[in-house]
Amino acid sequence: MRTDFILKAIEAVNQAVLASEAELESLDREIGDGDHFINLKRGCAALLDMREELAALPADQVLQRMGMKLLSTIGGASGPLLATIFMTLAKHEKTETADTLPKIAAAFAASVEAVKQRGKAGLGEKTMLDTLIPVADTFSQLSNAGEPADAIYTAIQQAAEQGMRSTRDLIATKGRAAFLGERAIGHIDAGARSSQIIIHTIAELARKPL
Amino acid sequence: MRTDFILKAIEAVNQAVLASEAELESLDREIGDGDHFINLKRGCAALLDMREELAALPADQVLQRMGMKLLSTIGGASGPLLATIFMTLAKHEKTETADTLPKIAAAFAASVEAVKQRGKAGLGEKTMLDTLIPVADTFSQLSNAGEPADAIYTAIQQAAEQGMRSTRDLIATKGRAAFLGERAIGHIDAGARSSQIIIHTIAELARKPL
Amino acid sequence: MKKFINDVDQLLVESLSGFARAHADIVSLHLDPNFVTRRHKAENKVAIISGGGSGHEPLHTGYVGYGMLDAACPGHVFTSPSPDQMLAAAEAVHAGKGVLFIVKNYAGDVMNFEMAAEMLPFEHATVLTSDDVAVENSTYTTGRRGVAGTVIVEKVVGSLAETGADLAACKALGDKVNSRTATMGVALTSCTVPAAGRPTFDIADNELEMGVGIHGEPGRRREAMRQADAIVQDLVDAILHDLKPASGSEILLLVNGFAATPLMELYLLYNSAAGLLEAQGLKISRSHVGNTTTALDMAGASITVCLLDDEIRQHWDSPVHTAGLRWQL
Amino acid sequence: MKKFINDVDQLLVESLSGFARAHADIVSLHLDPNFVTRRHKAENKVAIISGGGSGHEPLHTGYVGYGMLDAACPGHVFTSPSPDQMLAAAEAVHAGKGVLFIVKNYAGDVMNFEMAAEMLPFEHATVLTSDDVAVENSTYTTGRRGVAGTVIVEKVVGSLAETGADLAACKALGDKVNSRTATMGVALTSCTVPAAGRPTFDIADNELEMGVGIHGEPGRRREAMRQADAIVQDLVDAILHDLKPASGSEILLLVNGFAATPLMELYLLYNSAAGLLEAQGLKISRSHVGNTTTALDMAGASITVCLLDDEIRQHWDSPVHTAGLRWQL
Ligand SMILES: Nc1ncnc2c1ncn2[C@@H]1O[C@H](COP(=O)(O)OP(=O)(O)O)[C@@H](O)[C@H]1O
Ligand SMILES: Nc1ncnc2c1ncn2[C@@H]1O[C@H](COP(=O)(O)OP(=O)(O)O)[C@@H](O)[C@H]1O
Ligand SMILES: [Mg+2]
Ligand SMILES: [Mg+2]
Ligand SMILES: [Mg+2]
Ligand SMILES: [Mg+2]
Repeated sequence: MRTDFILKAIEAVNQAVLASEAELESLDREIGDGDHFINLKRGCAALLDMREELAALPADQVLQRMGMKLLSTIGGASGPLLATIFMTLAKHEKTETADTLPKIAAAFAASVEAVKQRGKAGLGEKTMLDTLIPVADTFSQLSNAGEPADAIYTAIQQAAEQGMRSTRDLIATKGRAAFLGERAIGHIDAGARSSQIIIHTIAELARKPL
Repeated sequence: MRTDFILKAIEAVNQAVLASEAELESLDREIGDGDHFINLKRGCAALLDMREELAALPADQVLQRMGMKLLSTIGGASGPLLATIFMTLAKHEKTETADTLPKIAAAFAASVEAVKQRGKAGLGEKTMLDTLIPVADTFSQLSNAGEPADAIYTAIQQAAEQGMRSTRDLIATKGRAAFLGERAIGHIDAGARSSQIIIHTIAELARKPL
Repeated sequence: MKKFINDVDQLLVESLSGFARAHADIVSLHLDPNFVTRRHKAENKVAIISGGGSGHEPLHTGYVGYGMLDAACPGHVFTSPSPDQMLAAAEAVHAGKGVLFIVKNYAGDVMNFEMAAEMLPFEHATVLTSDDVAVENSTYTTGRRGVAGTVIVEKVVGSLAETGADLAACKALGDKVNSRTATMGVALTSCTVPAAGRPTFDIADNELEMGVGIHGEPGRRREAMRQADAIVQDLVDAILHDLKPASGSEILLLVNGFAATPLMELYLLYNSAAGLLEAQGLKISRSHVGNTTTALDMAGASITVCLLDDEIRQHWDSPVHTAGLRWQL
Repeated sequence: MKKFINDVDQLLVESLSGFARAHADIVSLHLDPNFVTRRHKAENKVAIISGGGSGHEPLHTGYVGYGMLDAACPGHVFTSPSPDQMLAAAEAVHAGKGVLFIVKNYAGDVMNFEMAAEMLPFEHATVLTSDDVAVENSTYTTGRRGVAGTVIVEKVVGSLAETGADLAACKALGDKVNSRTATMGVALTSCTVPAAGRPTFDIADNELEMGVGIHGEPGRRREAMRQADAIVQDLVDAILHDLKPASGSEILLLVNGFAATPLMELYLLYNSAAGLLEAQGLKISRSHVGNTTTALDMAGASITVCLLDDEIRQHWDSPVHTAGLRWQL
């Protein structure tokens, strides 16, 4: 991965998150505690603040620092989980530069695996994993099959959207919404939606030449 | 005074107070603490409850017991003041039965004097005394002058109404409204209004043959 | 109005019963007339008795116990108690050295305690508290209201009485503390008297009531809502304007919540007030933050400054064991 | 939203600063990362550390001090703290006998404390509190939430740690207390997260939320408002259904306010709950009533029952000196 792409992605994700304030806030208010947007905003702001410091570093160190920063600024359930993604990506990047789509897909799949471990959760529990797992699967399959990049990005975006939407009809068994039982049905999970927004934004960015 | 008249008066005053709930409550809310109606209602209910016990007693004992009962049930500023009226009437009734209008007027004037002492207040301080003092004066003057009873009752009712209305433009220097300074102007004092209602009701009752 | 009650008429007795049950190791409840005494009667000391309308809990019942009050007489909500309560309480706790009434300066409280005092068969004295600087003082009016500073008077006088001091000494210390104490409050919402069932005053979402009373009495002025620091500045200014403490003076700073304002905000107010007071050269050597003198369900707070001296500080620090304040015991 | 704040982003630090200033004799505040420690570091004992989102004050910072916590890590409002806070706090208070984390069972808190534990260079263990019976327990889900019963766990374990007991013993007692403690809450109004600026949920004037969480999470059901006794009956039923105490059992009864509910109402709830529990043959030998675990500015309350035994009672009674609980010191 390239540091300049990561820096661009930070800015793009920040904008996308800020643009979804009302929606993310109300999703977490409905079946959570209403702070998911605030948590993400705080994390994004912290990453934006460290751009200069990051610019001079190789990608593995960039990802590791981002992970540590998110870990110490977001808090809540999403903090350790998002941090885990970046810290796992960093570990991979260190041993083998993810300079092809299959390698990036493998690193991402490992990150999602790490999130599953950390959250002791899997598919269908009405969490961000309902977005992340299908994305990781699609990404790996299509890139290993040698599909063209654009098709892969589109497929990832579709998988994310579909995964996110699937949370609407689920009962939550992990996270704060798990306390609600049946009352969580009919509401999309905030973390599933925010991950989908983030993935959509990064895929869109990847599509354009740097 | 006659015990049966007092018992009738208790019932009539209770009804008149209950009928003024909204008005008394809002007057005391505007420049006091909103409990004046509740306090009076509690006092009236206690007196109603003791009617049987009172019925067998001579008027002086009736008045004394009413005073003690009001003292222990009303509380607040109006409790000791209203109790003082009845306890003073009782003292007078004991030494000389108030069986003529001039004698009743003298007993009432003494009661109002006792309220002034207890409240350390006089005319123009935006309290119940702005109703009571003019009533006492009018009552004494007209009854000593030998005016016909009906004319006296009418004059008492007018004096009460005029006194009550005079409180609207006053700054309070006693009672809870005194904390408001200029902000009390424009509001009628709750105790002045309730005393006026009570006096009006008793005068009306006195007009009718028992 | 949404409150945890069964029947408005039973609220007071049910609440007092819960209080007495929860603190049966400290207090005893007597009903009809209503008063609360210490579980174990104190001997050979001035009996300290306070009371007032209910709705200010823990004031006063929560301050009955070793080191503070011997008895408290709770009236109906926001209505002063009646003399029979004070008389029965005095009868129960008098211990041969006289009775000191601590009374917040409201016409109703003053008159009811006065009538009780006149009928009292014991030596007695009264300390009137009047710490609320929102109200202008004047010899022609009722004077100032007694508010949260009353807690400091009760704590300090209660401590002195515990030493066996006589009635005159207790009265003198109470008057001294009161004269060195100033409070100013602000409301963000109204309270709702349960029997009335609707808010005592209307206040918009962008307004505050500066100088509000603890019964929801209107204050000095209705103002636009603003940042906490600006609000605290006004509260502190009013207090300092009144107390005029010499630079270097040692103070007790009390931030009192009216009930519905969370501790998180009270501590923020404390932080703001402490900064302003220290900038004036004052030394905050004692602090207290919490709901000590409430106003039913009102959101808001008051700030109280008490000018300490060795005597007051020592009696503030001394052991106390009540439902509302407890330390060193 | 009407609150005493200056700037939403500064609320936490300003409030913590006020807290630390007001209780400088008990605690020290460390910023960036944020944590609160005892003023004087304890030696030769297991270090007890708790933490969680802010907005539940006095939980947890208010329970730092002799006899309870060695340190507390406050997160942003309703957001669990991050591992760097726990690591720095542990570094500051570790006294050679290991670290015990007391963590309310929420995914965020659990994961953040877990990550801290993984990085911790000291022997450590964790007690997860999960006393909220509003939530069905199941091995497949997150399980129950930790709520007001956490205060009892912190008090009791804190007391044991003070005796020099080892980490395993502290962990075992914490787990025991948690397993014998059940809580059920009810909200009359929503809370408002300051950064969100609007109520977390809408609730009508004639409704209540039965089984609400301390972050304003929806509860078991939305119901019609009714008399306090009927509400308490439901709370107590849920608790007894869970704890199934034998008749004659000795209990601690805690009535906790969520912040905006006045003490007068909390005592009324206590009275009602005590009556029901005694009618079930239970012996209420310890009681606590007050705002111990709040939910920002929510009106509402929870009832907690802890089944006592000699060990738990003794550690509940032992001396404690914190901002939020203080006795015998
Ligand atoms: N155990 C878990 N595994 C995976 N994701 C989780 C887990 N618990 C919570 N989440 C995700 O975290 C999101 C909530 O994040 P956030 O609101 O920031 O934290 P909190 O729930 O602590 O307030 C949920 O919407 C859900 O997607
Ligand atoms: N010092 C006084 N002298 C005469 N009347 C007074 C005095 N103080 C108060 N009052 C009267 O008492 C009325 C208030 O009664 P109430 O509301 O029952 O008691 P409280 O003011 O204690 O709530 C006032 O409206 C006023 O008329
Ligand atoms: Mg959340
Ligand atoms: Mg009144
Ligand atoms: Mg009143
Ligand atoms: Mg949260």
